[in-house]
Amino acid sequence: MSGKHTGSRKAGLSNDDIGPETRLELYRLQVEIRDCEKRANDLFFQNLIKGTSHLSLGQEAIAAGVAMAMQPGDKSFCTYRGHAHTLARGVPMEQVLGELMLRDVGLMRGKGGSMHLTSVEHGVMGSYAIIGAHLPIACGSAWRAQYLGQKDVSVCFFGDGTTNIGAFHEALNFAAIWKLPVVFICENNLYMEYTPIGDVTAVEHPAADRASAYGLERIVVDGNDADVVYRTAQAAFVKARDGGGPSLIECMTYRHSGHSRADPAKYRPEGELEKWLERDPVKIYRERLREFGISEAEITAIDAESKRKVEAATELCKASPPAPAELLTTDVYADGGWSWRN
Amino acid sequence: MSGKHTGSRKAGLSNDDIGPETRLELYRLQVEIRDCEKRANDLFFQNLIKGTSHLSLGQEAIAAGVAMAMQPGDKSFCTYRGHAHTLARGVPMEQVLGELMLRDVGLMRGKGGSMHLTSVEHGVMGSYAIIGAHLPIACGSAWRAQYLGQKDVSVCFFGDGTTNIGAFHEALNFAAIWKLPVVFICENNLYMEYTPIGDVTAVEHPAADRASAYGLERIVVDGNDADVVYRTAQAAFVKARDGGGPSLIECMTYRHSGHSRADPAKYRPEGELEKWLERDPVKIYRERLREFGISEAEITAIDAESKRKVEAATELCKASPPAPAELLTTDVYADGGWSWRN
Amino acid sequence: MAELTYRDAVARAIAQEMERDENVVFLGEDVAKAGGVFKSTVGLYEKFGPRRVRDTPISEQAILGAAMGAAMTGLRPIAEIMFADFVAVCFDYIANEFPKLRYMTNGQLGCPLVVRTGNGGGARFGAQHSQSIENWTMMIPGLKVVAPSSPVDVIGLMAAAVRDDNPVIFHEHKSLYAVKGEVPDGEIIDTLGTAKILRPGKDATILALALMVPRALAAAETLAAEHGIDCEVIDVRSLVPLDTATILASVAKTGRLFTVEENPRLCGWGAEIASIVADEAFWDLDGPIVRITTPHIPLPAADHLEDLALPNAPRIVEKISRVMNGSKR
Amino acid sequence: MAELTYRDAVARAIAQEMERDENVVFLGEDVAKAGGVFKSTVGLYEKFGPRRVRDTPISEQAILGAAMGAAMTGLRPIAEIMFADFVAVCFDYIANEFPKLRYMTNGQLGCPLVVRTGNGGGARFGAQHSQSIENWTMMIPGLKVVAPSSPVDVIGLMAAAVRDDNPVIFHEHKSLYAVKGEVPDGEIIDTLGTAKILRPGKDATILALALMVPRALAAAETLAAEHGIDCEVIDVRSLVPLDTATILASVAKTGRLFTVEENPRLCGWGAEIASIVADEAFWDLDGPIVRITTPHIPLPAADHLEDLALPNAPRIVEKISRVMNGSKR
Ligand SMILES: Cc1ncc(C[n+]2csc(CCOP(=O)(O)OP(=O)(O)O)c2C)c(N)n1
Ligand SMILES: Cc1ncc(C[n+]2csc(CCOP(=O)(O)OP(=O)(O)O)c2C)c(N)n1
Ligand SMILES: [Mg+2]
Ligand SMILES: [Mg+2]
Repeated sequence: MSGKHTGSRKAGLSNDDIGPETRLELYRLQVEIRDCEKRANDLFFQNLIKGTSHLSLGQEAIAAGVAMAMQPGDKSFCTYRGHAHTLARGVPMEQVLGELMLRDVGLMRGKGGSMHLTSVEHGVMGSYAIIGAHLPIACGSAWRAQYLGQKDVSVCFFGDGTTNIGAFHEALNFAAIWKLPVVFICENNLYMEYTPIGDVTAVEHPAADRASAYGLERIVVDGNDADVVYRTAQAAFVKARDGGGPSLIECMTYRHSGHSRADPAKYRPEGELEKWLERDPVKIYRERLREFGISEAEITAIDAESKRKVEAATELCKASPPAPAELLTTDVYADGGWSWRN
Repeated sequence: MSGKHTGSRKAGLSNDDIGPETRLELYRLQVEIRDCEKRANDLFFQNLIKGTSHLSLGQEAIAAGVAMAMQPGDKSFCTYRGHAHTLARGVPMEQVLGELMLRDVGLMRGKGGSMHLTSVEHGVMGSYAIIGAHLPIACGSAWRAQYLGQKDVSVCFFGDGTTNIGAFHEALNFAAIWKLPVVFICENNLYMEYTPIGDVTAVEHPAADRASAYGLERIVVDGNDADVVYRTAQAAFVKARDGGGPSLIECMTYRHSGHSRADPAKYRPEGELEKWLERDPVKIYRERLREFGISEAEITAIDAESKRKVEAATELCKASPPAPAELLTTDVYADGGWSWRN
Repeated sequence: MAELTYRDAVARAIAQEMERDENVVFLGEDVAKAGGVFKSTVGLYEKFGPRRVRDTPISEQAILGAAMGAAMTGLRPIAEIMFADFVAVCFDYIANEFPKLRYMTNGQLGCPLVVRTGNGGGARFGAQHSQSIENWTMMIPGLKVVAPSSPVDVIGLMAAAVRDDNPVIFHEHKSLYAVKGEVPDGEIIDTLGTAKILRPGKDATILALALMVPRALAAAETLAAEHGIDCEVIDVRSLVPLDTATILASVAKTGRLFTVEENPRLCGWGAEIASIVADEAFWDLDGPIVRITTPHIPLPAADHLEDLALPNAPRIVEKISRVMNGSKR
Repeated sequence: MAELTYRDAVARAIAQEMERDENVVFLGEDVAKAGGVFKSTVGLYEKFGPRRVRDTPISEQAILGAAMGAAMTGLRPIAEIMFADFVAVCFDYIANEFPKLRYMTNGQLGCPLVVRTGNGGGARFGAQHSQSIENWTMMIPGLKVVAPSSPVDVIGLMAAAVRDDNPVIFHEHKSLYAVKGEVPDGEIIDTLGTAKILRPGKDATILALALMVPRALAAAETLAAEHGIDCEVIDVRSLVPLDTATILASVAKTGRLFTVEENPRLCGWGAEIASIVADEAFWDLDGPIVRITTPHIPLPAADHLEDLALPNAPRIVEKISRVMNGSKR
């Protein structure tokens, strides 16, 4: 973990550029994502989540830090590992869990599933399940903003493994030459599905060590520290909004669970998870709050409210029926139907 | 033109690592490519070449320099702009011109056409017309050599514009991590088809400035000086044969004609062509020979022999019939036929 | 009314739509300053400027991905994929992204864009630059797919495509660019999903698309003059939506169906239509449905071989006259 | 004779071929140390080591390109594209490179390789991980295409694919991986281009592929028991080469043809076969050819909706019984 923006700890409350309000919000986001993801895991083992699902346990600081730096109207482009980013933009838990459970209450009423969470209302412009595909798409959204003189920034999240596919390369060059207001956030959790990223990548930092190939600055940060992520993202957004073009930010992190629901993650070397659990972003942030003098009561209240929300959302989802059968053939085409003939 | 291996001029005959024999050969290759390409151009305007064709006029030093550094058994992977590289490996002119003229005497008897010149016998493992596709293919050939313990090197030629497509990125990373005996030669002629490469690329040197993204050395050389190309390629081949992995070499050059047969190249700024004509590789090399004390007679003999070869080849091709109609459906499948049903 | 080439019709169509709607933007390789490698977009850069008509790097995935991202957030991009064959390097957007976005998001997002491609053979470009790829796109649910055969259809269908709220794949035929046709003055708008009966006839229905249309028409004249077979020739024009009503009505009248397809045989558009007719119009049929296609092979570069491969009027005449005479009717 | 899952049959098939021929190598994402995301290649890495069984980066173009380069210079690679849908990101190799190499080089080079994909729906994976893409590959001249429905066919057809000197696309069905079947001991080799009559019958021919095979068989039992309709069920197995002889002979016998296709309707394999039968066996037909397919839509993730989309035994029974009763025969 080298590069820019790494140092984050402030000596004390003085000179705190973030402030207690934002900090509490950053904490709340991380806790709620953590609790909701844990619940998703439980629901899977209760066979209430079918298909697949990819958790962000351990990676919450990135979702929270970036989302906090975003403004309304900014656009998120996520992957199948997108629950966290969707929640972080303010999408209600029941709509996320509901989609995972493929119920009518879900964001897409079960038509999309866990890998495609979308809530345009909250700026979540889709979650994409083909590796790399959404990087060019985010460029297009940024191009639209530039073209229309709109001031929103498009943010694109992806993993370390994604840096080795062709679309990554095309998108980065494209964004750079057109100076697009897009911010690429690489969540380097050290693994593609089961293969360590170092085994299949020619450089140590799969994103940052390639930034120069697109004339961009090399940025690697501690992705488990929400403050660091928040500050780094903020700087990138300011640059993008000011016409300074794209940024590529590599956030070092670790997923606590397997790649997807069914993966016990046995391929990890012994002690690796334990090492990273010590750097658990939620734990780190709880300590940070204390460091900045936030009261235990405030912290506990957030924890409790989060648990309450998860319970309420779960009940709501369990009570939700599946979508009506007619939904099968709706919204293939813009007229709302699926007709390919007369 | 910065980077490694740039300086080439030797003070005199002393300390000449290349030697007159190789130099004459380098000259001969360049002249023959030049004459053959010019003839291709003439034949097109006589309507004897149909379809398309992409000349290497002005880029001969790269084909000659790399081919001279290759050993029998080494494999060339070329593009649609591949006449030069095919000739440089020793393929007879009539087989090249014959394919351009789509005659039975052509390398593929007219089935492939100018963009797909292939002569396995000479190590020319195909010319590929979808930008970027052959970079991974060359990796595969190199993987085979590595797997079987064979000592040949696979060489892949492509243009500056090709560095912006996804397959470039995937191939470079793949070659680097598997330490494959493959050498990537980027012929930077400053243009993709009609668009200046600088308009669409985030870095100045589209290949070399990206080498570090794959853990490779940055190499940019004068691609109009056959000696420089020869030496650079030789070093890369030695490294590849010794298990040192891939190299990426960017050769700066310029095409004297348009992108393809029909392109008058009006998009070029005034004076650009003239500037590069001063650096014409054939002219440079003729001076080089003189500098190294090669007699005018020897030079003229090569020039004359080249013209004679072109004439003979042209006549042979003109006399060649088109391939028989039965060829239409041969060699779709390995049984020689095209049957997709019983 | 003016005579216009198919090539110039492309530029006029795009200009018409860009003038109408500021949200229409156009991007592709060498399309702007150079006017396209087929010179089909000459003048657009001069007219609409570098903000709306943009040259891109050789990055087909970025081109289509950017078009999609712009489309789903408010623009109406037209993207060029130079040769249709290159759709293979960006097929993810065609197969997995454009056509699934609206469905997967339960209608939250749409993808109103047009992808133009230089499709088809006849130019001696060899196996990787000559393919007819209509079926690559027709088979994917969620796309619309058109392939005009005349200058006026180019303009009208392009206008319809740009105004459509769905992703439309617009297959231009390379070997038609030089063809001229009458084009009315003023704005032209056509309707997707409509086939056109170009020659009424009573004995057999011939379906054709793009370059095969003039060949089918020529064949029909010969069949009438020399074989006394009166063919109805329909230009399918739009593969999705498919105008099955026109096709089924024609077969109901003629009792016989022939398709003339430039694509290599397997899973061509004619197969789909044949299967529809063999189901829904089976009792109308007086004899076998016969598909006349390019053989199931890659295309050769050599002119005489390529000419042998693609269906042409003599082959159409030969096949139809033989089949119609051998009919057990 | 042992019971084996379809999943384990894949590993056994690859092992059989790797043991036989040192030139057979295997590459893909997470296929080696982890044994594949579907656990269908477990044990190969341990058995054959890191030289022959290799994990790759997420670079599908590099995977297929490298396989091709190795194949054309002497190896016999097997490449995995994890989910069939991802064929879209490396489609250039499938459409433009593998199948055209031999033809374009006039036979100088060949491309003997196998691409394995996890194809098909039923796992609630949503629109980008559930597609049946047989037609994406069937439509391309120069490829061979197979899709086994049972463990024993997996082994035999994989052996035939690896030994074939052409590029073979091997569609495994994700929803069949857990299915068990009897598999003889020892080496198993089958033949590409052969369909299998799994249930003889006299009233109608049902063609099915992969996951649709058990469903068609179940439907045939119900049709016989409850509707007195005796169906011949044919597992097509190999789309290219296509065993038209078996299909045409069956239709000659039964007079009726139904296809059961998992693909969305347009240009599916059944369309091609329907068009062949509507031409060559027209006079054998006693009624319409009917295709039972997934509707032409992207696949939904929700279990109940996905189940509605894919053809299943009740829908097959309903459709065939209704059509056969309504027949004007
Ligand atoms: C084109 C493509 N190839 C392969 C996959 C299968 N796949 C899904 S997630 C994944 C690993 C991605 O790794 P990374 O980018 O590091 O993201 P992470 O899952 O670690 O968040 C792979 C290979 C895919 N979805 N798309
Ligand atoms: C995937 C793909 N996109 C576009 C093209 C069309 N095309 C052919 S050559 C060319 C320019 C290539 O430029 P460069 O790599 O610099 O090579 P050069 O022609 O200058 O030698 C383009 C865009 C193609 N053949 N393949
Ligand atoms: Mg990762
Ligand atoms: Mg160039």
